[in-house]
Formats: sequence, structure tokens, C-alpha cells
Amino acid sequence: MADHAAAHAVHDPNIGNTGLDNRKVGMWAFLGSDCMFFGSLIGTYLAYKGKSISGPLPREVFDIPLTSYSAALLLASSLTMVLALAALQQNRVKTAARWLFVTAMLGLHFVLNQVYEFTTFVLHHGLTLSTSLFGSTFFVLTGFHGAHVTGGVIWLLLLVTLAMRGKLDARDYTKVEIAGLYWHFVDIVWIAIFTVIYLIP
Amino acid sequence: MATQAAFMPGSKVETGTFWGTVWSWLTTVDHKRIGILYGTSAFIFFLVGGIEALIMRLQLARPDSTLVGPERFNELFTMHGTTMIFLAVMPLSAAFFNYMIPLMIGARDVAFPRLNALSYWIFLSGALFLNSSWLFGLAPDGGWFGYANLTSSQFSPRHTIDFWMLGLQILGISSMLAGFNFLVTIINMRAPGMTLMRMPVFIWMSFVTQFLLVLAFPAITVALILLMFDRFFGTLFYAPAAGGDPLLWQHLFWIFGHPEVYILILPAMGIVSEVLPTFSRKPLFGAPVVIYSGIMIGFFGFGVWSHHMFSVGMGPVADAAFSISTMLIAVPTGVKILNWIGTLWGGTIRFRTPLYFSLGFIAMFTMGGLSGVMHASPPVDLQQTDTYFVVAHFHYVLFGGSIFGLFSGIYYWWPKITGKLLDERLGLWHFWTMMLGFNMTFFPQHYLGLVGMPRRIYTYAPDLGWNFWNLISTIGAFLIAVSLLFFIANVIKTRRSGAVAGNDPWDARTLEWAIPSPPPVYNFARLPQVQDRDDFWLQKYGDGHGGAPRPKGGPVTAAEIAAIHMPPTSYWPLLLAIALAVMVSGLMISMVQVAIGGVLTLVLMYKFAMELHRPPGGHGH
Amino acid sequence: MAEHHAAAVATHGGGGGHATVKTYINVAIVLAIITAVEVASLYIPGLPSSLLVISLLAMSAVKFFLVVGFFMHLRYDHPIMRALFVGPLIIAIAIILAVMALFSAFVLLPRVVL
Amino acid sequence: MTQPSPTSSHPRKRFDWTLACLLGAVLVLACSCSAVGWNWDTPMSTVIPKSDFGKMTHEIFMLISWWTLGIFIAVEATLVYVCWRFRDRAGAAIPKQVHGHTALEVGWTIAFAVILLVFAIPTIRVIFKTQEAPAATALRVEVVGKQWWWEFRYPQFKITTANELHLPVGQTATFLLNAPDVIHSFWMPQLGGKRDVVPHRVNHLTLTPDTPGDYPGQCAEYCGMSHANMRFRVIVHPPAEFEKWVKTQQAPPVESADALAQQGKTIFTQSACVGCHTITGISAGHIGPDLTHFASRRRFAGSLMESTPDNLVKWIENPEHMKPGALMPNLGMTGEQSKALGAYLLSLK
Repeated sequence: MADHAAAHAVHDPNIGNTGLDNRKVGMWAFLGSDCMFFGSLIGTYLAYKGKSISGPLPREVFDIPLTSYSAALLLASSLTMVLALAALQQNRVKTAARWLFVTAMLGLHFVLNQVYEFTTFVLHHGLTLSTSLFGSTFFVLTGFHGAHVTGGVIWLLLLVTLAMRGKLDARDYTKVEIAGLYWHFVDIVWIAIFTVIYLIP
Repeated sequence: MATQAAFMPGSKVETGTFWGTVWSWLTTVDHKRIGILYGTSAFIFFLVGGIEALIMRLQLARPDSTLVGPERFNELFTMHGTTMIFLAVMPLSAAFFNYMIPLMIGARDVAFPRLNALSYWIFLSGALFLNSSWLFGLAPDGGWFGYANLTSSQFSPRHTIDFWMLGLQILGISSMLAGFNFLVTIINMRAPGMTLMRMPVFIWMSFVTQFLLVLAFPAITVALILLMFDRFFGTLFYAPAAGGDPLLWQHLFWIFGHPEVYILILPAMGIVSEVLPTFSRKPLFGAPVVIYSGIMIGFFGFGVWSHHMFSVGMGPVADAAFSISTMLIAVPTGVKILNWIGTLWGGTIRFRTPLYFSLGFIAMFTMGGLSGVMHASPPVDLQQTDTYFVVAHFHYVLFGGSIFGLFSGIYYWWPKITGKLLDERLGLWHFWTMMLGFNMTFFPQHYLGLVGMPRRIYTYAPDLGWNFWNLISTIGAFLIAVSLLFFIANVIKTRRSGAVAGNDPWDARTLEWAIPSPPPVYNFARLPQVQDRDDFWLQKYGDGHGGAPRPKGGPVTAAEIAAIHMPPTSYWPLLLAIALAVMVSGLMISMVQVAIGGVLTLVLMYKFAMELHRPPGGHGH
Repeated sequence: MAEHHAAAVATHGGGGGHATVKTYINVAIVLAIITAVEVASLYIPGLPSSLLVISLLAMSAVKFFLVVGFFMHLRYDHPIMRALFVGPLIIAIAIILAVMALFSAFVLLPRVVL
Repeated sequence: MTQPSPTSSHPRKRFDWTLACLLGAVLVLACSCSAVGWNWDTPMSTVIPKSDFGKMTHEIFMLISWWTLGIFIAVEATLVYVCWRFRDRAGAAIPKQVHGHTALEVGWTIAFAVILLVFAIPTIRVIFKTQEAPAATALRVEVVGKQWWWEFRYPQFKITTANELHLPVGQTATFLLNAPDVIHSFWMPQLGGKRDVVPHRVNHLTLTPDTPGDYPGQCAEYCGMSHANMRFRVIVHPPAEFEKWVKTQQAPPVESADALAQQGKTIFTQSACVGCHTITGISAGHIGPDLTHFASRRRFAGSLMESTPDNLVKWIENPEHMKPGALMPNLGMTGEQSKALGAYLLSLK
């Protein structure tokens, strides 16, 4: 079996001479780069922390229970993502599709929570992008994370659609795997944001 | 199996008709063609940036000049810097990455050929977008490092800064995509046997450069996003009145900007590290040290950014810390120079144009490096920063270094790319006039800086003692322009009647010289088995310790060639780049255009992604 | 077909063992517990804030590496992948810390009346 | 190891006499230019420092310069020597394939590190020395950089002036730098290094001038359209002279009996001038420069022009033309009006 695979590796243009898949190496390189992206945004937030000269303070607006719930949603979605992969590995395409769908829905729930959170901030606390440094840094940082999640949800839903049309199976493991890597990355960024922005006083 | 193998046999790209040819270039995914596209575009933008420089030099030739007003002058220096860095030197390096990396690591293409095409088209759309600002009379005027808060809508209410900020975002996407692509290519596509330490030094320097690209660009992306939000959506990142600190921009910019300097110089260092061994017929002296030095430079490159900011008042502790880290980074740089000289030592040096440019690189870069050591010391830097001394310094690094190195690469690899040797005589004229013009332009600027001439001034008083050397500098600039005419004449002459190069005109050392010039679409009929950094040299001469030359394999059969699968052409990269430009430019026009462009971009991304998913020609089993 | 691909995937992994569904679920449980502790620690009265900050950072770091190590398979993956991710991560964290240091060193004086 | 090079078929290129002559000619020209052109004692020279700060900086600059000059000559000479010594001669064999020399490489790495240490130690000493908190006796000057001119305030004397900074020789001066608009950089080349002037943040620069004189200064951070025109002058006085200057500046504005000046005063008080300019006792605008003792200053408008009647008329009638982007509006004064205004301003000794 392994020999068979090795023989094919020569023909599969995605597998390099290291035996690694180009797309996976590429995704890890992208995630490294995205570390710098979020690093710069988080650095900006922290550089400006406590330097607003007007507007509501973070602790006045944060809804920790809601955000904790959101954090739990993303963590759960990471679990469903690996379950989808495990199923796909065994070519249980239906199960995999189901888990992918659940993952996407958890992500969507997270995004909706964020929409609700943002709306509350604007309507009830009068905190907008241009209220204070806190408003600017907070919305841009979490907004870009939200955009990453939204992109991930779209990606996952496309994979689900493919699976339902019979165009996704164990051969596409790597495709789903890199979507998973991206998805988990979005989760770990949230782990950092949740602690650094929401929890630390 | 063959899920991804929608790979058609080595495609016949020349279709005969004019439009067929154009179409084949627009849809090409061949790394060699994309390399040529990069190189040609970059050279054109190099000329554009050069013309901008000439106008500035004319303005500064004498005091109180009124040739161009301050408005135009400010646009000129902003666009000159931006053009030379993002549209000339970086893409010229990218041209070599594209053309040479697969050849030198013994691969048939890059890891993601279509992504490669996408990088190029995004680059071109960004470059055209940025330069289109001239047509609207809205050329950027904030300086190439666009310090906040001069770039805020309060102080720059017109669209000038928008063109710059959005153009750089587009170019950033292109650079990062290319960076990922080459990272994966170098990690994953090396020929069997080519361990990391057997990679040619040009590949190593390119490798480090790609890391810098993908890690440095996010910082400027964030800086630009914050600026974009400030200008379009009323955020307060760089608004001092709201507590925002304009220095945040400087930090984010230079976290990108300093690695960027190495992005500009490392490829040239790599080229020199290939050219010197070839023409002195010896391996690179202490290659591992050169490689480690490159890695060190890349790594420390992220820890020195604030040396661009010694005058902003960071306090003595930060000044001292960044001063020490900056001096540290000078060590590996100095080591490299001595290693290059060590390479020449004991060789039989054959003086050909590529070598002249490499020697010019060493001579001039040494100068730029040493003046750099001066402003690594903050007290000294306080006198030199923002003066013509610094202008002289970074031109010695970026022109005397990068441009000389890149021209060395052009003369060196031209025969590989076109199959014809550039003319030696014209090449020497090019080299010597450029060398003279360059030193005449920039050496006096050291003096001008020391006698107090600030950079970015469109005019100066006649009684400051700056007149004479400014005039000399201007004359030198025109001499550089003349030197480029020699180069262009050389290209034309070579196209008409250049000597045929053959596979290996320089008796060189690395894999790309083992194959025909220009290489076939598939590069290597048979992927090489690599045993050494200078593998091709060993194939020819043995290991130099009495080992015999390596036996050649049998002739390549037609069946072997027929079995090679190369990726098909694709028009999605071009369309996707256009859609992206539509979306981004919409930010200045209307949100409706942004939305349309955004949806279009998403749809095309989907199309792009699905093009090779279960293709009709694929044969599963 | 499917199996041989799975085998190929496994060989690509390079390093030692491989996570199973059971591992995933265990990791998820640990993650949930840590998150609960994190949130709960906010409501402990009288906890010195320095201790709170350190323990919150430590807990989130554990979560971070659990997800990266197990869910993203980095624990089992090729060293190159690890280098590609951990290297930039270290640079990013170092830069965040440096920027923070630089910004607290700046005394943003009250607005000067001009 | 003695195979001939496969490229020996390449014809050895002939010596290019045209090129050599050209190079020679340019070299001669360059030498003659250099002989006449290097004058270091110029108004904005950074290499003849006139303050303690400038001198400390300059010592490090010279230290690094001599070392780097030595290294530069050594490297370039070696390069030339190597190129000549190891040039390809007809029929040369393939050279020995030397891959490196560990001891040598370690040696020069350490050598570089040691040389840099030589630079680093005085550097760090001077960094801390020059950024010490100033003594309580230091003269405090608030420097405000504005698009595109400079305001100098002496809080202890209650003086405000523009584009002309007066300092007593031998007394430590500490500058508190601030900008209301964008980033500028405060630079007096002969007195020492620059320090950026950043909005809503006070930067410091401390130095003790040691030679009386009249030194030009200039904004050194690109700050928009007329960045090149944002100049100023520093006048370092002997102490007694400085005292006198302070007294003059503290006095109320001079009333001139001249009819034209009186007419100018009326125009000033009745026009938009008062909205932006202060003349003690007459107006209290804060956007433009304080004009109370305008005529005591030799130059005006970012130190661009001599304060002469002609220049004032030109300036008042078209500020934009004299200093592009100038924020002072063209008030549409007639020739007579601007002449009168000029006369008034020049009466304000």
C-alpha cells in the first residue's frame, strides 16, 4: 500500500521531494505570516491600552459571559473540525460533511455573537470606531479576527457543498486538512485575544 | 489516483499569431516566462524611477531653482523611492527568483505555478494603479515612508496618500503570495540529494529573503490598514489630539522597513555569491559562514528597526539597545565581504562583465556598509539622519549594492535566459560609465550631508556652500542615465547579432548551466541527483581531490520527455488580479465598486481554487 | 484507494504517533476546563492582579499549544512545519513585547496648550 | 586538475583604449574638483561643532570615521590587489578548490566584533550623558514647530519670538520641543544633532553653546509642502548682549511717529491680521508668529527673507508665492496698504 502511494507521489505535483505536501507547507508558512499580522494588531492594541482620553472603558463595555460563550464555541468548533478530518481519513464522507457543517455553524454562531456584541457597543455604550483609541483598536483587532472567521465559514461551507455533490472524498484529505489548519489558527488567535484583551484587567 | 494531475504535456506555447502569442503570455504559468515578465516590467519601472530622479537632480543642480515647484518635487521624491523599492529592485529580484530558483534547485517549476502568475499580475496592477496617480495629478507626496500624521486626511486631504496606501497594499499582497510560493518551492521542490546545506548560496539568500517578505509585510499591511481606517472610517490610530501617537506608524513601518532593506540586498548578495566563484573558478570561500551570516542578518533584521528613529526621542535605554543590535548586524555583513574576497584569492579570475559588476558591488557596498556603521551610533546619527549623508549611504547600499548586484545577475544569466551572450565591450562601457556616474552622483552627497544639507528639500539658499557639489551630483546622475543607454544598446545589439551562448558559457558551477539555453519548458528532462553545492562543477571536473568527473546518464529518450507533465495555462490569475484592483480602487470612488469588486474577487478565487479540482481531463482510478 | 491515501498522509506526517479521536476529545475537555478556570479566576475576590495576569497568560499559553500541538498535529508533524510556525510566532511575540516597552517608556504628557 | 577551461575558445578581449582614456580624463577631473571643493567651514557644517553636545558627537564621529576609513582602504586595496594578482593568465590551470579556512573566518568575525565594541562603548556613554536631566539653572526654551515656521518661547522671561533663537554663550539651554500639527525636526547643525518635534509630546534637547555666532537651522523631518522653507537662525550671544536682547523683547512695542507706520498700524488693527498675530497691547492672535518685536529680527517667514520693506510688500501681497503652501492668506491688500503695513512692522524694533 505504502509503495503504491510512493509511486504515485512522483506523479502528484503537490508532493515535493521531502514527501511533504506543498499546500500544507504553504499553509503553515501563511499561518506564520499571519502571526505577524495579528502580532502587529495586538501590539497596537496593547501600545494604546489605557491611553484613550475619552469614551467608555473596556471594563464598562465587555460582556465577559457572552465572550466566554463565544470562546467556547470556537474551541468546540476546533474539536468538530478534527472529527471531520478523522472521518474523512476513513473516507466516511457523509460524517465528515456533517462535522464540517457543524464546524461552520459554530463559526457562524461566533460571528453572530460578535455582530451582536458590536451592535451593543455602538448602540448602548456609544463606542464606535472613532470614539476613542479603545474603540479604534478594539474594533479593528476583533473585526479582523471576525473577518478571518467569516472567511473560514465560507471556506468550510464550500467544502460541505462539494462533499454533498460527491466531489469530496479521502483523496481530498489535504484540502480539508489545510482548511482545518486555518480554522484552528483562527481559534488560537481568539485564545490570545480572549485572554489579552478581554480577561486581563 | 492523479487527483491533482490535470497536467498536460509540455505545452506548445508559441501559437504563431500575434494575439495567440499575447494570450499565451497573459495566461502563462511557466516560471521562466513569469520571470521575464517580472524582469521587463521592473526594468521599465526602473527607468521611470530614474527619470523621476533626473528631474529632481535638475531641480537641485543650483540653488533657488524654480524648475519644479515644491508640490511636484515632493511627489517626485515620494514616487522615486516607492518606485525604486517596490517596482524596480524588488521585482527585479523577483525576476531572478522566478527564473532561477527552480533551475538552481533542479525543479520543473515553482510549487504553485498559477499562484506565481497571480503574484505577477497583482504586482503589475498595483504598479499601474500607483503610477496612474500621475494622470490624475494626484501623485503621492508623503515621502516613501509616509510618516503619520502628515498622511492624515487633515494634512493630506486629497487622494494622493490614498493612491500610495492602496497601491502598497496591492503590492504587499503580491509580494507575500510570491514569498509563500518560493518558500514552499525551496523547502519542498529541491532535487533529490539537495540538502539544505547543498543549496547554492543564491538560493539560500533567496530563502532568507522569502522569510523576510512573509514576516515583514504583515507589519506594513497593518500600518497601512490603520492608516486606511483613519482616512476612510474615522479611526484615531495616528490622531494625536485623541491620544494617538504618530510614532506608532514609524514603529510599524520600520518593523517592516528594516527587513525590507535586507529584502532588497540579500538577493544581490546571493547573485554575487554565484558570480564570484564562477569567474574565479573556485568554490565560495566559507560558504557555510556566508549562509549563516545571511540567516543572522535576516533574523537580527527584525530587532533593529528603531535605529531609523534615533531622533524621535525614545530615551537613552532604547537608543542604546537598538544601537547595539545594529552594530551586531554589521558583523555578519562584514564577514561576507571578506569571504567574497577570500573567494577571489587564489583563483584564476576571468574578467567578464558579470564579474565587473560583482566587484563593483563589493567595492561600493563596503562603502555603504561602513557609512552605515556611523549612524548605528545614535549621537552620530542625530547629525546624519535626514541629511544627504543618509541619502548617500542608502544609495551606496541600494544602488552600489543591489543594482550593481542585479546587473551582475543580468549579465551572468542573460545567456541562460535568451541563449545569447551580451556584448562584452558594451558591457564594459556600461559598467565603467555607471560606476563613474554613480560615484559622481552619490559620493559628493556624503559631503553635502556633513555640511548640513537636509534631504527632501526642493530648494536651498545659495550661501550654504552646497552649490558646487550639487551640480556635480546632477551631472553624475546624467552619466548614470548614459550608462543605461549602453545597456539598452547592448540588449538590442545582442538580440540582433549576439554570440550563441550554449549550455554553459561561463564554465559555471550550478545546475542551471547543465541544461540548454534557453531551457525547455520542463527545465530538466531528467531530474538531477545532487551531491554537492557546486554540483554541476563536480559533474564536469570531479571533486577536486582526485575524484573523477561523474559519469553522465544515457541520452534522454523521447518517451521520458513525453512522460513529463507540465501545468496548463490559466487565465484566472489575470482576472483575479483585475478584480482585486477594481475592489481596492473602489475605496476612492464608491463603496458600490468595492462591493462589486469584492464579490467578483471571491467568485474568481473560487474559480481559481476549483480549476484543478476534479478536472475533466483528470483520470482517477 | 481511500486507505492508501490515508497511508500516504500518515507517512507525510513524519514524526512518531498519531492522534486519535479519543485524544481529540480529551484535549477538548482539558481546553474547556482551562477556559472555565480562566473566566472563574476573574471573579476570585482579593486575587492580586499580577498573579491574575500571570496565571491567565499561562493558561492561555497552555490552551494555545494544546490546539497547535494536537488539533493542528504540529506535535506529530515534520520539523520544517514546526519551524515555519514557531519561528514567526517567537518573532511576533518579541516584537509585541518590544513595542509595549517602547510605548510605556513614552510619557504622553498632557496636552500642551499652544 | 589541469584541464583547460572549456571557455578558452572565448577570444581574450582587447584593451579598450577609448574607455581607458575616458576613465583617465574623469579621474583627473574628479581630482581637480576635489582639490577645490571640500570646504568644511560652511554655515550648516556638522563637523565644526560649537557646543558640548556637538563636540561629544563629533568625537565619536571622528573615531568611527578613522576606523572605517582604515577598513575601507584595507578592503578596497586588498580587492584591487587580489584582482591583479590572481587575474587569469593564458593557459592557467583550474585553481585549487579551497572551500574555506575556519580559523581565518572565526578570526575576522571576532575582529569585527571587537572593532564594533570600540564604537559601542563611547556611543553608549554619550547617549546617556547627552540625555541626562538638565540642571535647574538651565535656560528653558519652548520650541514649537509649525507648518512652516518656528516659534521660540522663553517662559522664564515671558518672551515669544519666531524663526530667530537667541541663546547666551556658555549657559546650558534645554529645549522643550512640541508641535501642534505634524512631525518636524529641530536642527541647528553647528550646535549639534537634531531632535524630532512630535505632536502632543514633549521631546527634550539639551546643550551648551560655546562660541558666539549666527548659525542657520532648519527643519529636518519632511513636514509637507514648504518643508524646505522651514528655516530659522540661532544667535549665540555673549551673556551681556543676551541680557540686552531679553530686555528689548520684554519691552512693549515701540510706537513710531512715522506717518506711514501709523497708517500701517491702523490697517493692521482693522484687518484680519489681528486674528492670527500677537502684538502686545494691540492683538492676541496665536496662529501666526508674534510680531511685537518684528523689526528686531533680521529675517522673517521661516527665515526665508531679509526683513526689508520690499520683501514685506511682496510677502503681504502674495505669501503663497514666497513660501508655497503658506498658511497666511492673501488678504488682497493694495500696494499702498502693504507698504504701510510693512513700514509699521519695520518700526516694531
